Amino acid sequence: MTTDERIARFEKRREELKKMDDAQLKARFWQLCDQAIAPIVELSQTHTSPSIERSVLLRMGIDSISSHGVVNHVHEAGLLGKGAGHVVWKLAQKNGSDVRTAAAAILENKEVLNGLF
Amino acid sequence: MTTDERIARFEKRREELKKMDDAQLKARFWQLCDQAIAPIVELSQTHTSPSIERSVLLRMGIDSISSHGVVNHVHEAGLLGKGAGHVVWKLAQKNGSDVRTAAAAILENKEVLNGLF
Amino acid sequence: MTKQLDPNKKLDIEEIMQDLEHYHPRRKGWVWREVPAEGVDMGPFHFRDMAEPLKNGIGLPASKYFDQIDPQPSCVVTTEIASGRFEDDIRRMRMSAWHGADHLMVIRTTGQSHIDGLMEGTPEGTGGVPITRKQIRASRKACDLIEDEVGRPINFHSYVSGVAGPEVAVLFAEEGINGAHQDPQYNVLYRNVNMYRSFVDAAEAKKVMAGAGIFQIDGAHNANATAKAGWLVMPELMVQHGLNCAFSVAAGMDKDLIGLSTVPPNSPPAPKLWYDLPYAVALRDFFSEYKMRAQQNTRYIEADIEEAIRTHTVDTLISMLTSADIQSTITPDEGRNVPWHYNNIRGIQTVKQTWAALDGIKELLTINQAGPLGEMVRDIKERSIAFLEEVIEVGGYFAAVEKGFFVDSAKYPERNDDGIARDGKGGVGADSLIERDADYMAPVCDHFGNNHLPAGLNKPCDLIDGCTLCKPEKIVYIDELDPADSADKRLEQTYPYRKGGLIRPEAEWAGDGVVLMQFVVPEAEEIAREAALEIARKMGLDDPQVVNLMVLQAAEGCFVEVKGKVKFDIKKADLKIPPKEIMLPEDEIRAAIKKLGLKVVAGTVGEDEHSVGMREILDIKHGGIEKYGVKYHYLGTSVPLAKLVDAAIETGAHAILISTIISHNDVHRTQMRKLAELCKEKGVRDKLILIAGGTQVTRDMAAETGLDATFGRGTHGIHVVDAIVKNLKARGIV
Amino acid sequence: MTKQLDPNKKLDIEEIMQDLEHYHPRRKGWVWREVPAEGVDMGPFHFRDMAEPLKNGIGLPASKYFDQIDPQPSCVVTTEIASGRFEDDIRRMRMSAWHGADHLMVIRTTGQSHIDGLMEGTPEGTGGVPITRKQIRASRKACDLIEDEVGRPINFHSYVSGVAGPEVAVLFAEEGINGAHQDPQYNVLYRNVNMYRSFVDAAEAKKVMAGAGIFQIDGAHNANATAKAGWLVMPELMVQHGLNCAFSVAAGMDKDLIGLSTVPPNSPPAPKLWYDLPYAVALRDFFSEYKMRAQQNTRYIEADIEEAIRTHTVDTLISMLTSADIQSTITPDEGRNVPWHYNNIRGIQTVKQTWAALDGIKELLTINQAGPLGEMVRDIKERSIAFLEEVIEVGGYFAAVEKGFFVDSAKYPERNDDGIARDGKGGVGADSLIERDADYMAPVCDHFGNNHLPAGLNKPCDLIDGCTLCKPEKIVYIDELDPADSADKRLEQTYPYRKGGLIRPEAEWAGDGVVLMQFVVPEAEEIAREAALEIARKMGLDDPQVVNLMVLQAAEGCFVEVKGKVKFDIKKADLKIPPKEIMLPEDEIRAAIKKLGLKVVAGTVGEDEHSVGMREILDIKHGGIEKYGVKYHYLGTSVPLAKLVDAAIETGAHAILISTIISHNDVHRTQMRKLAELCKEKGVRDKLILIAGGTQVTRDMAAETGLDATFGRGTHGIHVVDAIVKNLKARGIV
Repeated sequence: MTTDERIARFEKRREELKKMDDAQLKARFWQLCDQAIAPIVELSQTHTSPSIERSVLLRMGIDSISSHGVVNHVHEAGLLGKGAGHVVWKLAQKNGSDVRTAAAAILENKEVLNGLF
Repeated sequence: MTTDERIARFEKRREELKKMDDAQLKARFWQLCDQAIAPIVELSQTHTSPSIERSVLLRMGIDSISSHGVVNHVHEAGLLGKGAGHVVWKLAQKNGSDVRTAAAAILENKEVLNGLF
Repeated sequence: MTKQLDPNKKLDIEEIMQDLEHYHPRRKGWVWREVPAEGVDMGPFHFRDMAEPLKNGIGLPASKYFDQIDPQPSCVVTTEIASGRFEDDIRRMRMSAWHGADHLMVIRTTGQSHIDGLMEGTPEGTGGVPITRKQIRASRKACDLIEDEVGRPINFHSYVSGVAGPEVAVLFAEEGINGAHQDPQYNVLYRNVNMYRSFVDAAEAKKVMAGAGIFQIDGAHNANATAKAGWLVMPELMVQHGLNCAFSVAAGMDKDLIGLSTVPPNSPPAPKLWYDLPYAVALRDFFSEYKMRAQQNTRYIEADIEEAIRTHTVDTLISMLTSADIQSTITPDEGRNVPWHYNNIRGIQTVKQTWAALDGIKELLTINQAGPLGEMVRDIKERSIAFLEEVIEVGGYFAAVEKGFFVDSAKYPERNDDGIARDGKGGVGADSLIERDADYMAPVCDHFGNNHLPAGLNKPCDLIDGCTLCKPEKIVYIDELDPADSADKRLEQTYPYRKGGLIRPEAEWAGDGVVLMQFVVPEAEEIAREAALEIARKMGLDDPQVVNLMVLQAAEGCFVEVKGKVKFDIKKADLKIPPKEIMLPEDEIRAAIKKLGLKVVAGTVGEDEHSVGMREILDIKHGGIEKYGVKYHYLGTSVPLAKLVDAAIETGAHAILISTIISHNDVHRTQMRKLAELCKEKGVRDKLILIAGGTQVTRDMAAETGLDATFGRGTHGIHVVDAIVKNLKARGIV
Repeated sequence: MTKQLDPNKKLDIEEIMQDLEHYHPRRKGWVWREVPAEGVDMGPFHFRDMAEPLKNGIGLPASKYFDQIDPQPSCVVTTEIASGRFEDDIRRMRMSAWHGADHLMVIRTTGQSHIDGLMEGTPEGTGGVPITRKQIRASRKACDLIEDEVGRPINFHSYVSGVAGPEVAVLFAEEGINGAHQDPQYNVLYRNVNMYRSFVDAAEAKKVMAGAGIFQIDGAHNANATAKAGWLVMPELMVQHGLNCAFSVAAGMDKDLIGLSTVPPNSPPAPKLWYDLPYAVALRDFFSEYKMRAQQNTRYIEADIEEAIRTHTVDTLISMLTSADIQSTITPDEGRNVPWHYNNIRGIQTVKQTWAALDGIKELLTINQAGPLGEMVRDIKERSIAFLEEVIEVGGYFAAVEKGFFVDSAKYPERNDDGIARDGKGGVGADSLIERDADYMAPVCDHFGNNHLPAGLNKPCDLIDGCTLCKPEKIVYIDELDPADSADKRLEQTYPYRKGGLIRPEAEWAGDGVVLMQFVVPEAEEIAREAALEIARKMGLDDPQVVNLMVLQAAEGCFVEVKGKVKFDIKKADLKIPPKEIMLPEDEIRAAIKKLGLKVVAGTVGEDEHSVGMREILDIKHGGIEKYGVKYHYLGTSVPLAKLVDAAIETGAHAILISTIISHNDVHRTQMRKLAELCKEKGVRDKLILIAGGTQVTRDMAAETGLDATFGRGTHGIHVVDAIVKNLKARGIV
């Protein structure tokens, strides 16, 4: 779209906005903001990232260095979609150990994850 | 007058002023200022000083150092009430000289002023 | 229990570094100042825009004229500290708190935003400090001690930007960080982190921050910190603020803890108020439910300290005319180099001084919405809405970023096509997102998004018997990864200057030896610059650099500022420290003078026609003794001593004041002795207080010459009346 | 015909001093600035409160971001110059005019007001210059040259106070002085000149000033410059202004040339605006027919330069909210010592910068008369009227002075009885008035009062064929009374530093060797003070003095400022001046980059993990090359040279940027040479621009290492893109 077309569309939008009072303008602004971020909120609810998963392990009492390795191994085992915390918790359940031991086990040898799910 | 009496008089005055609008307040202020300086203006019209008389001689083209001496001598001769410029001018008239020469004469010997008036 | 600091003892860094393994923060989350609704009374004044005063603090230099009051603005006051060595930062935090800062922002070392994970230990940074658990604990522990000392809570602040956002947020929540920057748009536009990754990470980081009550500051100020013409990008600024606010609320943040980082975009010599006030009004209208973190301009800051301070004074005026929950300060040397200690204090003083000067401004002045301002406010609002409509129209936020919508230097809707376009598939962390499976689960608190937890749990972390947010003892503390690059190493090097009795000047670090020189070189710019460096070298400065040069007139000369390092040390033990003279309170002096009807005879002695010094001591015009009610009889210059003594006896004076400027071959000492002897001969020695002054006279000459007091350069009326009244009291006369 | 000054040549003082005997002023009387009603357009901005721009001037440091605009406030801007040697003052006048001053006030030497007559020649003064005919002529002659150079008339100002008022006024009228202080109340209250003599002399002085169109400034500011609590004496200030205005009009002065010297009385940490704005409004209401000479506060000025500047910024805000025909500046070092060159410039910049920042403020903000401000305005007006009523009641002005009505520190009508009472029969010049006889006569123009001239005269001085006011040739010129104490003597001593090729830093006088040092001493106040002096001594400073000390925290340390004198000289001939690098205009650089789609490959070479310098050169956040539209591909740190060259070839880049921080045993030079050789081997040397940078790299290494450009410390994106585009142009690529 050329600049002239854009400016023309802007002037048209402006005509609409001119009719609004201050309160309506404010409401319009927030309605558009919410509309713009809605798909991103959706994305954030349905996706995760290595950093998010490491932050979960941190909250589970696993140190920052190990959490890096554990997430990498869980990722390599294709299980990051389960949630790294879920994987560590499940292995702990299986081995009857605490989460920190389970994490250490994964760190040492990612094979322990085979067949976990 | 004690402080309390002064404050009481101030409050009384204040009552009057409260009744005035801004324009009247302003007019009252300037009327009082003029009233306060009137006697001083009168004094300034009817009196002179060594510095004023020296400033007259300066304007007559007499240098600052001589003007100091001339005014002192005119003053000592009791003629400053005539105006130092008047005295120098009169002497110049009498001797048919210019004012600077007359001033030099006075500076040198204030006797020249005898009988000038 | 943290022990108490002694205001006259230095912070013991080594002690603070002890036992960090077991340190846990006293509280979590942000603290606002206590602002009494009915205002605050200090000295003879009533203030309308002030908070409770400090228990311990240092007022502005001029506070000595106003009963030493130190009014504290109602807003939180921020200072940014960035020496790169947190063990030096801690000292500067204490200085800043005493001068009124209660929000300390430690700038992160450049480049940390590109590190994919947490850093540990206390390595040295550049232009900022590597944020690590150990460093946060040491800083927060120091803040606990300092906040108790000054009597007001301190908010400690850091940064949650870059690829490790969620982990950093958890670290901050665990360690009691009170405020932090978090804005995914900053990562996308300025750190070139992949846009999808930035926002997904941001949702998690924001949720964690919300859980710990951490105050969030967004990153919109960067748009006008980089734009060619800051005042043209206002519509976009509104949009950036709006997107981050909406996303933050969606992520679970409380609006009271969401702060807009708003910097008045323009600066003189442009007509700053004409552009920035309408913008400030439009912003407060749309964002009335959120908090304003007003920052000072850095975009147009040069190397001139005074220029920066004037513009920051006007920035603070704009805050007071509209609103500022937090007034952040920029050190006035930001345009030169990484900030020095005293420039943090100057920044804080700019807010304190402007806030006190303009206190109550909203009752005195009203913003004229009817005039051109109203139209400009309306224009900004309409353009920002149209901007958002076009974002939606082109396919949403990510599409708009790819089309270079943001940080374009033209005023929307015009475009200069110089915006920062980012590729959805590019940037750090590109396609690193993972879709959550149907049975995705995370057994911890403050986790954002789908989380399939088993039924019946009270809290998600019940599954693992408590997460680190609920049970701090579960936190794993790592001390140092590389002991060679650590605070302890550096502390060893600086030990001599901290505890070893050696003194070196400093600007940022203990013992860095940095000094700044200012002088005029009466030459043209190129010559002035080289001459200045040569002067610095001749004075023994190492690595001299010209940090500022202002042409006074092309040929007449330039004002030059040169920094450099001294290479020598001063031994504290070798210094001769004169005993401190404590002055009587001024009211006591005035009362004594009034009661006695103090009279003084004064004159300049010896063939000394200089009378300037004496006039200054006497005349009310220069704060002379006349100002305190003393009646003086000035005998003029070159006065014989006998004449002075006789005049004193005749007029019933209580003191004789002589000044002797000429001091070749000790003539001034002989004059002083003769005065004392003369008074003895006339039997009036104990009736009269004898005082002498002069440029070459020193305080310890009194004993030697038999006078009651002697004064040198820099003496004012107050010193003389203080000495007279003290002597009168000693003799029981008053 | 006065010849033209060359902006790049120093004022030749000796030449100006030539032939002063025949110098006569070009014009008489005051000149206002030209202020276009429709406003002024400069750069992309429209200004509402500005006057015509200068032909030649120096803008604020930040003007480089705004097309070098230097907007000139609509009001006249004053600076006060007081070095005590007018031959040095003249140089400072030129500096001040280039920075925007068009009203130069030369402070009189202390004590001149007590001299009963005119001084002559060019003796040295203290804290000011002895005002003499020769000194005025030399200064006014210099002002003629300077005003032509900057393209705007300059008003030269002096003082008509003290016992020789009338003579001084005539001297000023003869010599073309444009503005002067004259207020009999000043003589009475502060100089203890007899009250009757003061007013009678004043009538004459004012009449003479009126005749020559000299702008008058009154002395009321002294009342709040000495009052303990400046903000309490407002009613009295109104009265003092009123009395002088009324008396001036009665003496024959035109209201347009009668200026009120009004200083906002209060200062932070007091709530300054709350007290000073209502007063400023009340004053402008009552004195709407007169001119406002707004001055900045000196009463509460301390030794802290920055604090003074902030308060003066608020003073200027008050002027812009109400009115100021003249905005006078106070040098920010007024609290320390007699002002230094560069502090005059800082004072002028405070007005320029504030005026530009707040341009148009009256359209944006309105003073809220409905609120508390209206009541305070009313209260001040009523108290000032009641004050006058009581003056009349006790018998008039002189009676009131005798009763100590004036400069009482309490708020009228309360009294602390600490006012300055003067005896009608006492003071300098007591009973020296002479009554004019019935035939009193003075044959000169502009004489006040009864004057019995003969009838038929056109002008009084027709009687003596013209007075000096009508015929300047009649003026008697006296050169020097004491050649030993004269400008020529001093000029001989400073010759080496003015024309002899020697350089010394200076603060006030040519060759005075004064420098100021600033640094932090990490010790308590008493130790810091002595350590600072010791540091200054070790650096070879003579007579070091602490001029300011700010406690950062009682134990952590103090910011100290020490002044002292250097004893060495720098020979101009020995300095190595590097050639000046002239940059391409930014738009041309951007256009070339856009046309070519400039691409660059960058990386840090050698085992050098520092990447900070490089990031700053690349990132838009720090003004990096990205900001000018350059696309860069950053390969990270410790990149092998071969990888860089290959990447450049693959991506079709136009330039390679390497940074080498580590430079022990010259490794950075070898890397730079290897890069050039590698490109030659791969046959791409002339296709690629090769640039290297680093803290130890210098500009002249390019030739030596075969690269196209090399940069050291303090390099920014603009310097790199400038070098790239220049090289591309040289190779005809763009």
